[in-house]
Amino acid sequence: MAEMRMRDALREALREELRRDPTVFLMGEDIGAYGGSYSVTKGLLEEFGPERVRDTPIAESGIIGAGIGAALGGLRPMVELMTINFSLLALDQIVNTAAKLHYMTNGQMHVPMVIRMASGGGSQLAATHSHSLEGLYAHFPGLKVVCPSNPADAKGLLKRAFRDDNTVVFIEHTANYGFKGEVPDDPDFLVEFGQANVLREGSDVTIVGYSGSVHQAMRAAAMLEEQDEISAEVVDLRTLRPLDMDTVVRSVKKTNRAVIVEDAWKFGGFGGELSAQIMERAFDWLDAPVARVCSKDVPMPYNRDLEFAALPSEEDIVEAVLAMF
Amino acid sequence: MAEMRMRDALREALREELRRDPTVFLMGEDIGAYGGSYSVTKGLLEEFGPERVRDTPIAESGIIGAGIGAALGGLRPMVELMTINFSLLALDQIVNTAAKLHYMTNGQMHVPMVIRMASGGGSQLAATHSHSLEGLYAHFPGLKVVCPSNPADAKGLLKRAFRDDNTVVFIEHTANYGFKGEVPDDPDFLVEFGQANVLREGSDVTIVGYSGSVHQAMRAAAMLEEQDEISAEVVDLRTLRPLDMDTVVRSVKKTNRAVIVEDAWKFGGFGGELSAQIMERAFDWLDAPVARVCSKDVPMPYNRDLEFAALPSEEDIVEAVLAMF
Amino acid sequence: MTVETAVTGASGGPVLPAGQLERFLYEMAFIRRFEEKAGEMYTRGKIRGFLHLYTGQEACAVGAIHALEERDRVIAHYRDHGHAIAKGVDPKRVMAELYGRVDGTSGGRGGSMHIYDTSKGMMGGYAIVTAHLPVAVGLGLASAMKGENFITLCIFGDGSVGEGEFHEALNLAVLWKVPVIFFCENNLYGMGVSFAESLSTEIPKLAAAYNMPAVSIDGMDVLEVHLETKKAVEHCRAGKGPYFIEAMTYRYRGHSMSDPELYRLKDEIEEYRRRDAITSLRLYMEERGLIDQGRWRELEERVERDVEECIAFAEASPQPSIGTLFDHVTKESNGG
Amino acid sequence: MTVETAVTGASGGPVLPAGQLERFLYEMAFIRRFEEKAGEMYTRGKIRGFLHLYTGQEACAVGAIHALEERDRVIAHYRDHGHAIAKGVDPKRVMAELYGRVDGTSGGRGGSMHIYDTSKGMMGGYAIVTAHLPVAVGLGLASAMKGENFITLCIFGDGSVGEGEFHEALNLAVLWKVPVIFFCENNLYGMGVSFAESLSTEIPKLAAAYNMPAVSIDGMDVLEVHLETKKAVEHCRAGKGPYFIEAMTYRYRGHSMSDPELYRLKDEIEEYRRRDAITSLRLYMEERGLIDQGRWRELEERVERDVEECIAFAEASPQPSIGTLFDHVTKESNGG
Ligand SMILES: Cc1ncc(C[n+]2csc(CCOP(=O)(O)OP(=O)(O)O)c2C)c(N)n1
Ligand SMILES: Cc1ncc(C[n+]2csc(CCOP(=O)(O)OP(=O)(O)O)c2C)c(N)n1
Ligand SMILES: [Mg+2]
Ligand SMILES: [Mg+2]
Repeated sequence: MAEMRMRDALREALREELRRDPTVFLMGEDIGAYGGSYSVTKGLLEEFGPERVRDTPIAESGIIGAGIGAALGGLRPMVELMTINFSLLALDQIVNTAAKLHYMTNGQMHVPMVIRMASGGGSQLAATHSHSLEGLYAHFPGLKVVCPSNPADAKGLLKRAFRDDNTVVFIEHTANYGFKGEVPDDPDFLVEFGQANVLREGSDVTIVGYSGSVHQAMRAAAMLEEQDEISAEVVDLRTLRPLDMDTVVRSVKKTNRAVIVEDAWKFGGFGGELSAQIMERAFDWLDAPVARVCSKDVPMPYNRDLEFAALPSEEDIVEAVLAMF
Repeated sequence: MAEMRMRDALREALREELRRDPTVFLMGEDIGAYGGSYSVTKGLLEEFGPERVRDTPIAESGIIGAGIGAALGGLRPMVELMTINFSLLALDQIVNTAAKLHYMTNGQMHVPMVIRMASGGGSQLAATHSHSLEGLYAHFPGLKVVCPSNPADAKGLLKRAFRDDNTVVFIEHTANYGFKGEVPDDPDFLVEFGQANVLREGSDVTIVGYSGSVHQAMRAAAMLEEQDEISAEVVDLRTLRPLDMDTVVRSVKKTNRAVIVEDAWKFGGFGGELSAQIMERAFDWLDAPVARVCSKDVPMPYNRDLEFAALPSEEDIVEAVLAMF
Repeated sequence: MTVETAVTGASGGPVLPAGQLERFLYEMAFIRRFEEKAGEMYTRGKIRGFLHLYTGQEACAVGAIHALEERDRVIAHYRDHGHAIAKGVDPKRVMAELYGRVDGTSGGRGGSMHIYDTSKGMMGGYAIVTAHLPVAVGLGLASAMKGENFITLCIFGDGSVGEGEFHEALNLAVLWKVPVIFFCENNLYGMGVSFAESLSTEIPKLAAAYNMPAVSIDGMDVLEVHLETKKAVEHCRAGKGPYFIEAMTYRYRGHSMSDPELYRLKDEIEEYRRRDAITSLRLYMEERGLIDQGRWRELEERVERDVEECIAFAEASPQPSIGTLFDHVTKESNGG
Repeated sequence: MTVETAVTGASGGPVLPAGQLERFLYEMAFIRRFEEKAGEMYTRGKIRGFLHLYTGQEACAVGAIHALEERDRVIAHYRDHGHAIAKGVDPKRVMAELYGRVDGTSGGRGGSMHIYDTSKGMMGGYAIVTAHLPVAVGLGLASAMKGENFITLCIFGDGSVGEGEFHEALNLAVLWKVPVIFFCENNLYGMGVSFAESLSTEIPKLAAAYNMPAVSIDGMDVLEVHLETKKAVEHCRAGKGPYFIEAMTYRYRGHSMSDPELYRLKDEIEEYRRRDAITSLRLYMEERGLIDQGRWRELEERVERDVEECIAFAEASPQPSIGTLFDHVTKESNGG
């Protein structure tokens, strides 16, 4: 165990996987000489050389397509798309080629590729650079979608992603990169997909989140406890596909109330799925409609106050919980 | 009033708008010489010439970008992307440029553009060519998302789209093109956005759909009436953004039960949004959890039986309704 | 109908052994008949979805793919039956796939646009225009990084060239010096849009601008296709990076079975039929005494029999069971 | 430091009226100082998000944009302050936008990467690399179809060239013969990746392959930039279609304020600083007696004052009210 930031935990995972498996290689925009736009790949070029840590042109579709081809050719590529905003340019390759080849070939082919990208708002990067589109990827069968909230999960899930035979979309919230935590240094430490994590036990309400919103959920839970004597259980989904609804439903059946928190826009977001499934599976246990705390329905503004107003906050969560009692 | 197929109603709308407004022009893949891959634009090249009915290279991102620029330059382009499957290649331009410029410029710019595309499965076109992604577009503020179910709506909504100052994503289900109906020939006939249509009144359950699924809903409603003496109300959403939830909620408060039908995959689909909103706004009126009837969670197979099994059917709707009683 | 003997070296001696010429002749004739039959079965409702026939372009698949070794890979667009057959995929299984049956190359999941047989190095069948070009680059990268030195022959249409991924793929291929042959079957149209209306320049000129060898060849001449592709194969095998070939060809039928064909003139079709690849090769062989009428009739009969066998096989193959619907959505580590 | 007078025609007489030269000199110096000040304010937390400074590249914006008429349009990538200022956008409003304030060009909604002022023909400010190239083509199409004959100057970086939309835009522009000048500011790097590592060829060679005129010029020489862009303007105005310019230049600072700059050598920066566009023009003017030390000092003081005024303006401008959050999501026909 060592305490480290999430960006360092991710780097450790990449380093260990590069060492373990000679077919693993990394490519992406500015992962080499620049050290990664969020410093995740810093130092790896020096250690593994330009063949295995490959700087690419700015050509999202091209490099994802090339990753698919490399995977079909027997390699295990990790392609970094810098941020989820730019991944829209590669969406066709991800959802139409990578996600579908296994099915369309009747199992002849598979595409073991990890696609890493940073996500989320809160850094005043304005409308084109502040997307939270985890749910968009989760919609497509054939993919796995991972969104870690802390350093240990980040490492364990990323290492697990390299051992998956399918394309894994690995989404990292920029606000989490600097987040510190204990991380196991066992090189065989993995976190399995589809296992939600109960971060905090509680009895009055279940707060469900993933990625960045988990931390807001925890702060909201603390506030609820202190100010309102409400005991909140917090569930971190960790992966959206596969999704561990059993853990969520079990919790809601205990607390009888649920709030979903995510950075995405509420309208048409993944929170709707969670809300609908909770209703479908725990209808008779619900004392109040499932609430959703999400971004406001606007493109993200640059100005700090406006951005803050557009994003969900712990106060919003507290408010949503209080409205249920 | 004249009876015509949806493809002809769409063509009439295009023709009338081209005649009415000299700034309107059409561009897209095979809309000219080929006559449109679903024959919607057939004959328009001959009538309006190659400047206003412009065949383009296969370059989805490029032609949507060019449409945005043309709109900024004072024209009113309609860009046809052939099918929603190919629109993924233009997604960045649609959601990052077209949808956001009005906000990012603080209202200085706006992008009056209509993007037409065919959608849906059921024609044995297999996994890459059978998407239903209406909900994906509906997630992005700044856009309008329209999905007509019948010829009259198709004409009135498309004409309305040309008079909107924003980018309208106009999605046509391939199964609807041949659908016949009465269509007003008044050139000022418009159907406003954000007005759901109660296609059939009922008292026991509300079936909510849009685009192709509306017809399944109507058939299911007839079956329920005949076989089970259940009276179903059917609501056609017509537009997903803006969304007329008031009509849906009013209906559910009357029937106390709701089933959502859509061609998209259930997981992470727009049906989750509808389900969640119904719960949020009609919790105390619901006698059963809102049900969703959607596609199975698989890439679309080519084989007819498998495809049929993957898509939602009227039998699935009936079953979902019966399970509520 | 007068037929120009468009075949390379028409005036000199044969450039390939007689046996190989006959093999080309048979295979082109087989693909022609296979496609015609598929068209017929489409009309009869046995085949559904989109069906893009390859008739007219047979010299491309046959000439180019036989320049490869078995370990090499082919990756193509949706007009892919001919490529699969030339790469050695069992045509019975191709037909069964068009029928959507369990014995199809994808057990009926893929259909016409998605013919895969990895055991034969046939990597598909891609229905999103140009999407497979970057994939080919990745295959080339794997070949290079693993030192396997297999070549990827990447086949696409002239309409592909307008897409951004064309550019991204060519640039990456040269930057990474991968063993990929970009083989553009320029049949003059992308659906109803003529190639001149969709590209501001000539394809080999553009390809050459990326700093790779780029040639334009007669795609109706199976020998020219074969010999030119062999040069490309040598180039790639020697580790010199990618190579670009534009083969000028023509499709006899509409874009797909639903094409109303409003956009082209009967004259043009006639012109190309006069240069038909199969007839040309047959005449070329006749002139050299390598085939006679009797042998040709034998070949034709064999073709007919073999295609009928494909139909019989497809007809006999069962529909996939609904219970398999959820198979192969993801591959789970335990082999799922 | 010895400075090479890189300015065009350094040995001959001045190629432009003295007043215009001084205007260029002032504007380049102003943009330089504006950017330095913005960098300082970023460090002090007054400006947030991504900030991409333009120092080093001033000759491009100033030389090229002053070759346009007022009705012409500029559309640029996210390194856009210099372009906005050269197009006549009030720099006080640009600074206020960096501050995120109501008096900013977008009332604080856009930030550094998104500077728009349609009243001045400044069409932005695009943060998705290469996305604005097709948009420029569309502006060109509107210009042509409406017979307005305005030109669109489309500015982007060398890193843009790897994207598929580069190809789609150039092809469309030539096919449609639109009055668009593609102006690539090749500052040798796209973030940390050198241009030679991201493109397999030379930019003008590639552009020329689409069948449009394409030149490479010295982007550190404001006069060369100006005179070459004028040629492009003439070409476009005459309805001859698009034109491509690659201007070789250099950014003095990191890619953005958060760039650790691991990838380039001090030497390279020094080399380019020796060819500094501002110093070059000043020396050129001194040699011709068009400016003296005193006048230069005056200009410098004016620059300082004017930049301070921008800061004061931005500081004084209020934060937008939270109540406006939902304004301008869509434009409703009733004017909303
Ligand atoms: C990205 C994308 N856009 C559009 C289409 C629709 N489409 C299918 S084939 C085709 C024409 C392609 O022509 P070409 O590349 O010349 O190949 P050919 O059909 O002539 O063999 C089009 C536009 C598609 N499949 N994918
Ligand atoms: C589509 C897309 N991919 C990646 C990025 C991240 N990014 C921002 S700037 C940049 C480098 C661009 O370099 P260049 O075009 O040379 O312009 P310069 O910064 O040198 O002016 C990258 C990769 C982006 N904004 N958009
Ligand atoms: Mg073609
Ligand atoms: Mg650059």
